[in-house]
Formats: sequence, C-alpha cells, structure tokens
Amino acid sequence: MAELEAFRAEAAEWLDANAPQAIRSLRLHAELGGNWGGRHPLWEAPEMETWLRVCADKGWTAPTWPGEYGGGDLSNAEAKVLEQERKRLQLPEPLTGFGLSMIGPTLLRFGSEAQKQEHLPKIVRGEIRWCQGYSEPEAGSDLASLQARAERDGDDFLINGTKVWTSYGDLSDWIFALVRTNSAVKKQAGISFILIDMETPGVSVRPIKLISGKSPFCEAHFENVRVPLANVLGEIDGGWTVAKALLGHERSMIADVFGAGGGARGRRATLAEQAREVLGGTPGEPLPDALLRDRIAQNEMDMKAFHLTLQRSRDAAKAGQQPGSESSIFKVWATEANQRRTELAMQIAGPQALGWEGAGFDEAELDCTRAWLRARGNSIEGGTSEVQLNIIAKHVLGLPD
Amino acid sequence: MAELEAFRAEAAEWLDANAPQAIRSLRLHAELGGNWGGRHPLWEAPEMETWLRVCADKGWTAPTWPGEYGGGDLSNAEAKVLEQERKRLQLPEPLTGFGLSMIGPTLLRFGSEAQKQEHLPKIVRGEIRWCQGYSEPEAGSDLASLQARAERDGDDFLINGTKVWTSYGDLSDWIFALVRTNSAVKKQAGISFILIDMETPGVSVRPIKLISGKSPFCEAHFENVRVPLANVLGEIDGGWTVAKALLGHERSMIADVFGAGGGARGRRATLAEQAREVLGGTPGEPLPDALLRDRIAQNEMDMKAFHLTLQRSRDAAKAGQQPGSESSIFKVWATEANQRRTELAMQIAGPQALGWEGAGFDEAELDCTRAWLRARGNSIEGGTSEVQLNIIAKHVLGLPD
Amino acid sequence: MQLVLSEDQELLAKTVADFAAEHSPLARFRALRDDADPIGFSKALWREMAELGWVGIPIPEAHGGAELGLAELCVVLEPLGRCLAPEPFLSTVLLGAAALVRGGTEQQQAAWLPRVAAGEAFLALAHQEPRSRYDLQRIETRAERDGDGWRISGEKIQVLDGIVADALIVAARTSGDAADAAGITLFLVPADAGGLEVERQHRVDERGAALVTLAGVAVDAAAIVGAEGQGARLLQGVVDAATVGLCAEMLGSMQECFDRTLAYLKAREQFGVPIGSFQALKHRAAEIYIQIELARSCVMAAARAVDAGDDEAPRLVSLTKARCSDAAILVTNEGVQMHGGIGMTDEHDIGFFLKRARAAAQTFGDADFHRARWAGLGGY
Amino acid sequence: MQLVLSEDQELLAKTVADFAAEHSPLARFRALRDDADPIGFSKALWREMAELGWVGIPIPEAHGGAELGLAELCVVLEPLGRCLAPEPFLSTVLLGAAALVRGGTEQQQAAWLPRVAAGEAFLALAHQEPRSRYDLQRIETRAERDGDGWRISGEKIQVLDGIVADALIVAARTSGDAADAAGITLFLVPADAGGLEVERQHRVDERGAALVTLAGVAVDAAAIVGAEGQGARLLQGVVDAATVGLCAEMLGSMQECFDRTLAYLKAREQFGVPIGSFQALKHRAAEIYIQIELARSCVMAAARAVDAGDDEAPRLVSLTKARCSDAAILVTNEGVQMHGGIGMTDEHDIGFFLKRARAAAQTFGDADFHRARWAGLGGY
Repeated sequence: MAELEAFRAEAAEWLDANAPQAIRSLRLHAELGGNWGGRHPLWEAPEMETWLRVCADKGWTAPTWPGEYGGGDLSNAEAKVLEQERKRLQLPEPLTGFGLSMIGPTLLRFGSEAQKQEHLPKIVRGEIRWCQGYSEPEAGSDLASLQARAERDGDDFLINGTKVWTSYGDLSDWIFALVRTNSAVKKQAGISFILIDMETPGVSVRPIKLISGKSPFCEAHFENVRVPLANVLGEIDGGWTVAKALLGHERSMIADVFGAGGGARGRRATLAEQAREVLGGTPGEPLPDALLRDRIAQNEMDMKAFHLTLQRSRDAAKAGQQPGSESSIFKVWATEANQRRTELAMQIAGPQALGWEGAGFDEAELDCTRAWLRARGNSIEGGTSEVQLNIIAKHVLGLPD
Repeated sequence: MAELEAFRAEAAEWLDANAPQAIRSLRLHAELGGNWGGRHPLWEAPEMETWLRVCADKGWTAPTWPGEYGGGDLSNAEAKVLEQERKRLQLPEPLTGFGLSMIGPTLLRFGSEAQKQEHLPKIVRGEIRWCQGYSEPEAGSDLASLQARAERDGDDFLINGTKVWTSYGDLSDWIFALVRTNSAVKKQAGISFILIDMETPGVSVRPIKLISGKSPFCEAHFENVRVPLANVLGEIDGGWTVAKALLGHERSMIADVFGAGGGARGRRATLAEQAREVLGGTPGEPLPDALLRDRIAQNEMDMKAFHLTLQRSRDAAKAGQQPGSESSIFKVWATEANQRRTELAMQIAGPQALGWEGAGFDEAELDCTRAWLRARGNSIEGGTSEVQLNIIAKHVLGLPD
Repeated sequence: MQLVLSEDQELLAKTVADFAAEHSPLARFRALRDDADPIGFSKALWREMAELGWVGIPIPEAHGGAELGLAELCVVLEPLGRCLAPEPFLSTVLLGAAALVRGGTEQQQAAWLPRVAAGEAFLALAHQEPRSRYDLQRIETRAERDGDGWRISGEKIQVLDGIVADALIVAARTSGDAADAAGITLFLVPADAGGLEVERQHRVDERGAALVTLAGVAVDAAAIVGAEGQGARLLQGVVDAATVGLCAEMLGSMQECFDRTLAYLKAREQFGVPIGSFQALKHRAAEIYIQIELARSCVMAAARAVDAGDDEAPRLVSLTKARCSDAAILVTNEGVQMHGGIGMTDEHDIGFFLKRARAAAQTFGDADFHRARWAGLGGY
Repeated sequence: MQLVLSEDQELLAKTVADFAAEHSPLARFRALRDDADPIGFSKALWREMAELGWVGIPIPEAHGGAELGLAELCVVLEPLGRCLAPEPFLSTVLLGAAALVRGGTEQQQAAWLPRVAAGEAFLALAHQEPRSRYDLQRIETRAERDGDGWRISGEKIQVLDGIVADALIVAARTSGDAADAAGITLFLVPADAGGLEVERQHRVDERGAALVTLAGVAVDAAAIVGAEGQGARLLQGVVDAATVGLCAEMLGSMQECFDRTLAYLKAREQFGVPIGSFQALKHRAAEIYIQIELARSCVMAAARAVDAGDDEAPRLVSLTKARCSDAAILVTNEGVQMHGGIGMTDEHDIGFFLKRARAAAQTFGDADFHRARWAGLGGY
C-alpha cells in the first residue's frame, strides 16, 4: 500500500507538472468528446495535442500495456490510481477511442508479435484511429450470417462486401472487420477477423443518417480491397473466437454508458427537475401531476435498482466470487429504462416536445426530442433486446430450444 | 313486420297469462342462476317448476327448434321478440344449461334421426342435464392430444380415461365427451364425439376446488364404461369436426359473459363507486388518488372499447358483411380486462382486500378477494390467452409457423 | 348508432385509397421534407381533393359543401393517414371551417366556407399558448375593446398550418383570468391584419405549424365567431370533433405502420427462418392487432356520436383519443424495434410513422389527459 | 456498503435452507391450513429456530440475542419465504421486539427480549386501523390520562399474529388529530389486560392476524415505549426495517415460485415439445428473471442501509418495497398462468405463492404508496 501511495504522489506530481494549463477543467465538446487521434485529428483545444504527446511519451495513454509496445507498464492498481489523480486534477483523458478500448486489448490477446509491433505503438501515440466492421445490412441479430467475403489471391485477400453501423467510419484510419473466408463450413466457422487500412483502394465510406438526425454511424463498402494475409488476427477461419471476446466487451460498455445515465446525461436536468420546471407547483412539495410523478419515481427507481445490481455484480467480483448471471440483464434493462426515460421526458414536455429545430423550441426541448428518437435504437444496437432475452432464457434459465 | 307485431302481442299475452306470479322479478340465486333441470333438479322457487312445465309444453324452452323434437318452431325473429317480451315482463328464463346452448344445437346439426328423437325432447323438457367432457389433465391447450380412449367391444365402446374442467359434472346426467377411438392416425383424426349417460357403471365424478374456493368444475373418471356405438355423434373418428363447431361457440360465450361484465357483475359496485367509498373525497369531484383514478378510467375504457368492438362485429353481421377477424380478439381481451379489473379492485380495497372469510371483512371485501382469484383462471379456461394470440398471429395475421 | 360503413362510405374509402396510392405515396411526403418545401404540402393536390368533394364534406350545401358528417370525414382521413398526407384537413377543415360552421355568422360563413370547400382558402385555429399545455381554457391572449372593435394581443404557438392560413380564428380572453371558462371569445382575423406575425415552426413530424404573435391587432365587432365571452364551449366542441378526425388519421397511420411491419416480419429472415415465425414477435404482433381493432371501433363510435350530438360524445372522444394515442405509440415503437437497425435509419420510411404518432399523441391532449377527462365526465 | 454476502452470511443462508427443506416443506404449510390450525404456525418449530439463534438475531447480546443486523435477518427470511413458513418473525421479531430494541426502557427490554430470543414469548404491533389504509400516522385509537397511568380505547385490525401475542405494542393517540405526526404514543399492553379483546382474522394467505378491540384498557406510565407523543418516528423506523424483512421473505417466495414455474416449463409438454421452448414464454421468463435480480439487489442494499443508519435508508426501503410488490405480483401471476389449469386448482401449490404475494404486496404500503414516498423524499 505504501508503494501505491508513493506512486500516487509521483503520478499527481507528474500530471500537475505536465498538463498544459489550458486543458484543465476543459469542458469536452459533445461531438468530439475528447482526443480520438488519427491521421486527421480533431482537437478540442490546441493544447490537447501537447497533452496527448506528453502522455504518450510516458506510455500513460495506455498505462497498463507493456512498455515494449509503448505502454506505461503499470499494474492495474497503479493505473486506477493514475485515473483517480487525473480526475481529481480535472484533466481530460489524453486519448480515447476504439484503438485503446477494443482492438488494442484484442491485439494483446490474439495478435502475432509482428502485429503487436506494428499497431500497438501507433494506437498508444494516437496516430491511427480505429473503427469496427461487424454488422451487415442483411445479417442483423444473426451476426454469423455475414456475407462480406475475403477471397485468397496469392499472399493477399480480396475483400468484397458492406459493413454497417461502423461508428466514426468516416473519421477512422483502420477498420477491424469480420469477413467470410470459407463458405463450405457452418456459419460461425469460416469467418476471419481482419485488419484493413481504410486508405486501401476500394474502400468507401458513407455516413448513415438516423431518424434522430446525423449520427456517428457509417456504412463501409469494400470492392476488391486487397489486404495481406498477414493482417488476419488469430487463425484464418477462426475469427469468431476473436469477435466473441470483443462483443461481450462491447455489450458491457453499452450497459456502462447507460448505467452512468447516458453519455450526455450529466448536462441534462433530471426528469423531476424537468417536470418541476414545466408543471410548476411548490418546490419540495409533490408535483401537481400525480401520474407523471409516479412514472418519474418509477424510472428513477428502475435506474437505482439497476445501479445497485451493477454494484452487486462488482462487489461479488471484488469478493472473488464467480461472476453471477445477473450481468446478463444489464444491456436489455439499461437500454429499455433509458427508452422509458426519454419517452417520459417527451410526455412531460408535452406540446413542446414536438420540435425538430428552429423557432418556438428551446435547446432543452429540441434535445429532448432528439434524445427520444436516438434512444429507440438502444434496444437494437449492440444486440437487440430480443437477442438478450433469448440469451437469458437459454444460458441463464436453461430453457430448451 | 305486421305479422311479427301480431306475434309480439300473442307472446306477451301468453307469457302474462301463464307465468306464475311468484317468479315475476325473481332475483336469481348466484349459485343456481336459473332452471338447469335434470334428474335431480334444484328450483329457485317452487313455481319455477310450473314455469318450466308450461313453457316446455309450448316448446318455448327451445323456441327455434323444430316442433317434432319438442321445440317451438319459431323463426329467429320471432324467438327474439319472445325474448324481448319475456325480459320486458321480467320473467326468468324457463330453462338454461348446456343442453339448450351446446349439445342441442350440435345434435340438430350432426345427430342421427334416432339421436335427435332420443335426446332433444328431454332437453326441451329439462329432464336431462348435460355437461361437457373435453379437457384432460395432460392435454391442456393441446386439446387434440387427449388420452381418454374408447375401445370397441362388440356393439359397444369401453371407455377409460379422465376429463377435467367439467362444469357441473356432479349435477349432470349425461356428458358429451371427446375420446380417442383410433391411435394409429394423426392426432386430430381418430377422435370421436360420444354421448354418455353418467349413471352408467364406472363413471365417477369429483368436484375440483380452485384457489378461489369451491367451483362448478369437476373431474370425471371413466373406468371400463360401456357405451353403445350408437352414442357416437357424427362419424366414428370424426369427432374433431363436431368438437370444433362446439368450441368456437364456447369461446364466444365466454366473451359474451365478460362482455356483459361478468356473471355476478350486475350486483357489484363499479370500480369508481368502490374507490369513492374507500377513498372518500367529494362526490362528483376527482377521486383523491389520481393513480387509481387513472387506472379505473383505463379499465372502464378497456371495457367500453371492447363493447364497441362487439357491437361493430354484430352490426357488420347484421349488415350482411362477412364476419371480420376482430372477433378473434374477444376472448383474450375480455378475460384479461376482467383480470385487470379484479386486480384493481384488490388494490383499491387495500389492506381490506386480504380477507378469506370471517371477522373484520365485509361481504363486498371478501367477494373482491374471491373474484380476483377466480379471474386468474379466465385467461386459462376455454383456450389460454397464449393459444388465442397464436390463433390471431397465424390465422388473422398470417405469420408463419 | 350503427358501427358499420354504409355502401356510400365504403365506396368513398376505396376512392380515397386509390387516389392516395396514385398521388400520395410515402415518397411524396419524403420529397416534401427533403426539399424543405416552404409550406410542407401540395396546394395542387389540395385543390384536387376539393374537386373530389372531400374538403367540403362537413360544409353546408348552401356554402358549396357536401353537408355530410364527421363519420364521412373520418373515412377520408384514414387512408390519408396511411400515407401521412400532410394536406391541411385538420387545420383548415376540422378546426377552421368547423368553427365557422358551428359558430360563424351568416356573413362569415358566406365569405369563407365556399372558398374553403373549393380548396382556395386556408384557415387555422390559434388557441394554444406557451403555458396552456392541453388546457383549452388556459388563454392569456387578451382582446380589449377599442371603439366598436377590439385590439388583440398575445402569443400563440403550434398553430397548425398557420403559415398558409388566409385567416386565423384566434381564441382570446375578453374577460376573466387565465384558466376561466367564461370570458373566452373567438375572433376571425385575416392573415394580413396589421400587427399579426406568423413564423413557421419545424416539427418532428414535418407538419406545418406556426408561432403567431398578435401585437394589438385591430378587428371590428363583426370578427367575433360565436358569442362574446362564450367561446370556451364552441372551442371545446370544435376541438372534440377535430380530435376524432385526428384519431381517424392516426388509425390509418398505425394500420399502415403495422401492415409494413407485418410484411417485414414475413419477408425478413434471421437464423434461416422468417423472423415472423418467432413466437415472441407473433404474440406482440397479435397484441398490436388487438389494439388497432379496439381503436377502430372507438373512432367509428366517436364520429357517429359527435354527428348525432349524443350526450356521450365527449366521453367517446376522450376514449378514442386516449386509445389512439397509446396504440399509436405502441405500434410505431414496435414497428421500429421489429425492423431492427434499418428501422432506425432516416432512409427507411418506418421512422416517419414513429414521429407522426408521437406528435399526434401529444396533440389535443395525451392519453393521461383524456383518461382524466373520461373520469371527470364520469363524476369521479 | 458491500452488496455481497459474507462467508458467515453464506453459511447462515445454507443452514436455514437445509433446515427449511427438512422441517418446513410446503406440505407443512398446506397441512396447517387444511387442519385449520388455530394459530397457523408451529410453536415447536419456532423454539427450534430460537435455539438456532435466528429469532434473537436483532436482539442485543445483553438480552440473549445475537446482536446482528437486518442483513442477517434477511438471510434467514429469504429461505423461509421460499417455503412460506408462517412462523412469526415479522410480528414478534421485526415489529414487536424491534420496537422494544429501538424504543423500549431497560425494564421493558429485560422483561421481554430474553423471552422472545428464547422463543418463549410472542409480541405483536397493533398500529393499523379501519381507516388508516397504509398511513402510519392515521391513528384514532386514544389513550387518556387516568391518574398516573392511561386508559386506551380503539380498534385495531390485521394485527399480525395478534392471537398468540403475549403482549401487544399499541399505537395510540395521546394528543392531536387523526392524521397528525405528533401525539402518537406506543404502549406495551399485556395480552391479559382487562378490556382487551383479540379475535382471529382469516386471511387469504392464511397468516395469523387479529382484530384487537381496546375498551378502556388500563396501563401504567411504565407501559410507554419511547417518548410520549413521539411515537410516529419510532413506529416509522420499526415499520421501515420490518418492510425490508418482509421484502426478503417476498424475494424468497418469488424465487421459489419462479423456480417451480421454470421446472414446469421444462417438464410440461404440449404439441410434442416442452412448453419452455415457446419463445413467448421464454421472453416472459427472462423478464421475470430480470425483475427478481433487481429486487434482490434492492433488498440487500436496503437492509445494509438500515443497519448503517444511512440517510438514504428510507428511500431504499421504499425502492425495495415498490419493486418487490410489483415483482411478486408479476412472478406469481405468471406462475399460475404458465401452469395453466392445474395452477388454478387448490390442490396445486403454486396458488399459495399468488395469495401470499398479494397479501405481502398490500402490507406496509403497496407499490404506488412507496413510489409516492420515494418521490416525496426526493423533494417532488
């Protein structure tokens, strides 16, 4: 413990000494939300570039990764302390994105030495921004039925197909994708996990507009895209194993996001605050609309029960117990509670909830409308609610097929 | 029209002349609910026996049945007028029961001449009380999987098996039942519809107690019960056709019962009246509990929308249109709305809803508790809600298996 | 009251459906949106509808209409709801013209109704205000006497199709306080009146709506629709009937959304079988079907009750709006969910139904509001 | 606050579960009912539970208890809820003894707590009245000064296990009006006091309850539990903690009902396959599972918050009771429905869970009541 406290002091000192003044307490922009790096980076503030560089030099953009790949070589406990100190000093994360959170850990687990050497340092330094290519237009919940195919051509694969729901595909440099490399075997077999430079000829990306307006999602087309065999992560035809490891990770990320109240939630009023503003009444006294009051309480209680269940799951893990099956409920419950929240916000806003833009609606009202529409997707993306319920019924409850 | 009006005058005169004074405006007992006839009849009042006799003599217990079987030979229009006049004069039905409503019409459609001659006049005169033997302990919703079997023995069948949910089996004289007569063919084929005198040796009946207390339901056991082949209605192995005709009839009867607000509903307070009594507040003003008020309104509106749909269905039929698919919703909706009603009554009654009998609870409170428990069965009996939804999905919406 | 379409009504329904299929596929609605059409609908198509006699349905024969009922209007509105046709039936016919039919002077009727019936003039009802929510009596806009006439000042929001209206029927307070029933008066105000400003609002469902500002707008005594101070009852009657019309449109929209979803359930395969073979989705589809059938019965009953001036009409209106609001949200939520990812994209049409359903549900009172009204009318 | 069972708690849970399996299968509950047992539970079994130390869990060591927390008591109550064990934990321990632990004088504690811990004495709390519904402060029973002592008159209903209680803790009003918070005083009244009548009530869940009539029951000044006129707060604290205990029992019951239903879904065949293979039932089962898991987290959190005297405890209590009430009704309704016809028969056990769930849901406030309390505590 003493060592850890020594590290805390050291970390705090270093952070304080190296963080540019301008980024302290920097309020992150809704669209950017931090440093995502890449070949064409977008900076929240010019000093964010400096901040990334100094942290990357120290390996503290990826504190727990091995030093040989540019990481910080810290223990998990140290990394947690570093994180605590960063937050205490109100410093933004030096780097964020799917390189650090998704493909990096996967490379560490499944990558060849050459692959690690090639990709990890660039992730650590924020030089390459990554995106994910899993879903396809025709596959939906049946992920394994994917049709994008890679055909062997000498030492290369030629890739053809389409990926959808590729978040920030238009801003990314490399994509990790699932492609079919063998159609003679049954569905899950015959899939490979492959890394593709999006500057390769034949790759094109088109943003997807949602019912709520613009979105980070893109559709990526591959037309005879030539990729070296060496870019396959894991075994050829063995990509399903790699993908599954990553998918579980994604679902718990989604639950975490909603568990924390949704990405942009922090800046929004609570339902009770919104209702007080819209409906009036005496502060501290019951809201004048008993029905809305009851539903607001229900939604708050849904969220609270969810958070307690998250905590129970974590506490059990900390206590060294086997992970309980309760984690299977996180995705479906958190996303649907969020949908109920946004629908309730619409109902509270009443006639003022019907705006799309412009005159007669304030920013909070327009945000309410967009958030409601966006939330409809929560029970679809990252595994539909139906799939989640199937999983619970089969794997937790043991109900027969 | 003039003829019909002449009949109205004639019917009114006859009813008025022949109905014993004591039965006019007779309030029917909850348990008996009218004349059910049979070998051991139970009379609401002694004069009910006279009333049955004079009506049966005229064929007006079964007004539309042919005169040769003891019926009244009236047209449907005349029968409706007769019914109107009876109600206007506040006279009870002379006879009720499954003979008139279920097996009688089925005999008229599927019976041999000998069968009609044997059974119909006794039904008309209320001499034989009938019950139904369809369901079995192991079959549930999968009616066609029934196991009661009839094995040929000369000119007889020997019947073995068990029937459940036989309403008033302990008070009935004959039972119409489905039995398997051929197990070599697929499920629906190989079933026969057979008529059994319950005084035959080997028949035993045991009442079924429900979670709500005593019930009209019974379990009927058949052990080597000898029944002549001639008692099969329709073709041997062709009983499914007969049964289906009857089943549709039963489901619409159930919907009618709930459509009319449930059997005993007329004597109960509405939810709003109950809530006013329990919760107080100023009559005419909103109830003090806005949540209960909302749910009471919702339930009233559910019932109202259901009644309007029943009316729409009938109006369309009257207008000579093909029956719409909307009738498929009656059973599931009416029974579930009734369940919601009884649960809501429980919630309104609050701590006073928890009584079973005796001190500290008044009759209305105890009735509320029993009605709630009894209503849980509404979505099971006569075709579960799940089966009803399957039927809608398949036959109305055309969704694939 | 017969809950069945007459032969004439059946024929009308078919005519409108055929017309909608030919002239108003959903692609037209999308194009109006994508082109940022300034008024959001087609005046040419409106005139065609007028020529077919639909616009004039509730207008007396003496003023060029068909003098038919709300029941017939609902027969027209349901197929138009199916294709989300944005033409201004609600604003011009069900709110504007209806106010004149019910409360207008002979002079007002003669001046406006024939032109409305011919598809040449547009009307709008300006009753809603920033603080009124769904309460028709919460009106703060004031009309003060000014000689023989009046001067009106106030702010109105979400005035349906206010941007195209040639005249606005404005609810203003000539006496009493903000929530009083007494003291509300309706005024017919020409769109070119001095001090009147109309600004378009952009709604999630793309329907035309406007902010209306009245800065001492002068009108003469003949501008009053109905009786001075007695406007609340007239307004309630107009909005009740319009609510049923809106519900007919909602019924069409939810039926279409459901039909499209059903078709998708049958066509779309996952795990090698149509997703419509999954029992959980089947049961949910069956529940939706039930809700739509119940909503249909309510719409028919409410329209006929309003036409008959039945005492039960206000309760049936609230019954219908509560059911249609809840059903429309359920059906369209499920529509998007069952379409999966593609249902979330702007390029797929199913999302249009979701947006319209919510907007309609929160117009003229949401389900809570109408359940409370049902209870209140029932004395509890 | 750690939402995880300690090793000791895990061991306790297992001990109770084993004990329940051996001594209290559901058949015992059925037999008690069928035999119309006059008290509805087994005093012998109660003494065994006392010997195992469970009855004395919340009682101070000085008075023969284990001086453990509500968290431990919940660990005991959950397995007992699984087998619907009707022994008087709620009445004697969570209401009666808890009131003395929290508010009793040293003398009261010494007189009663050791005997309670030993399983020899029974207590009950008489607070509910015909007009009180779920409001703890709506008390009309009056205590009037009589010399140095008091005379209590009033009527109490649904006094849990009142029929066996050796003493009742009676909430009476020493000042103020029916709904006032101030003026409520708790009195410890021996069951043999003159003017006290106790009559058994028969409830749908077969749990012991009684009507208690007090006709000028005389008690001396030393009978007051807590401070005169300050009983509301004490009563609320006691009922809050008891509510969590009730929820732990409900959690056990709903888990057992669900386990039995799941087993039935796997075993029962229709149309040639297990009904648990039907996707609609699967999804409903998954929804039930979710509700139970959430309820479990809440029970654990509320018990720990009460033990810690956390400011958030009252909100967590209401969170827990609202969730458990709703979940218990859902789970048991579905339990009966999924069992089909047999689930409706008295001879099948699943209906017992339905009855108990409803009774528990409507004890100490239903879900609506606790959502309103949550909102009120949250300042809206």
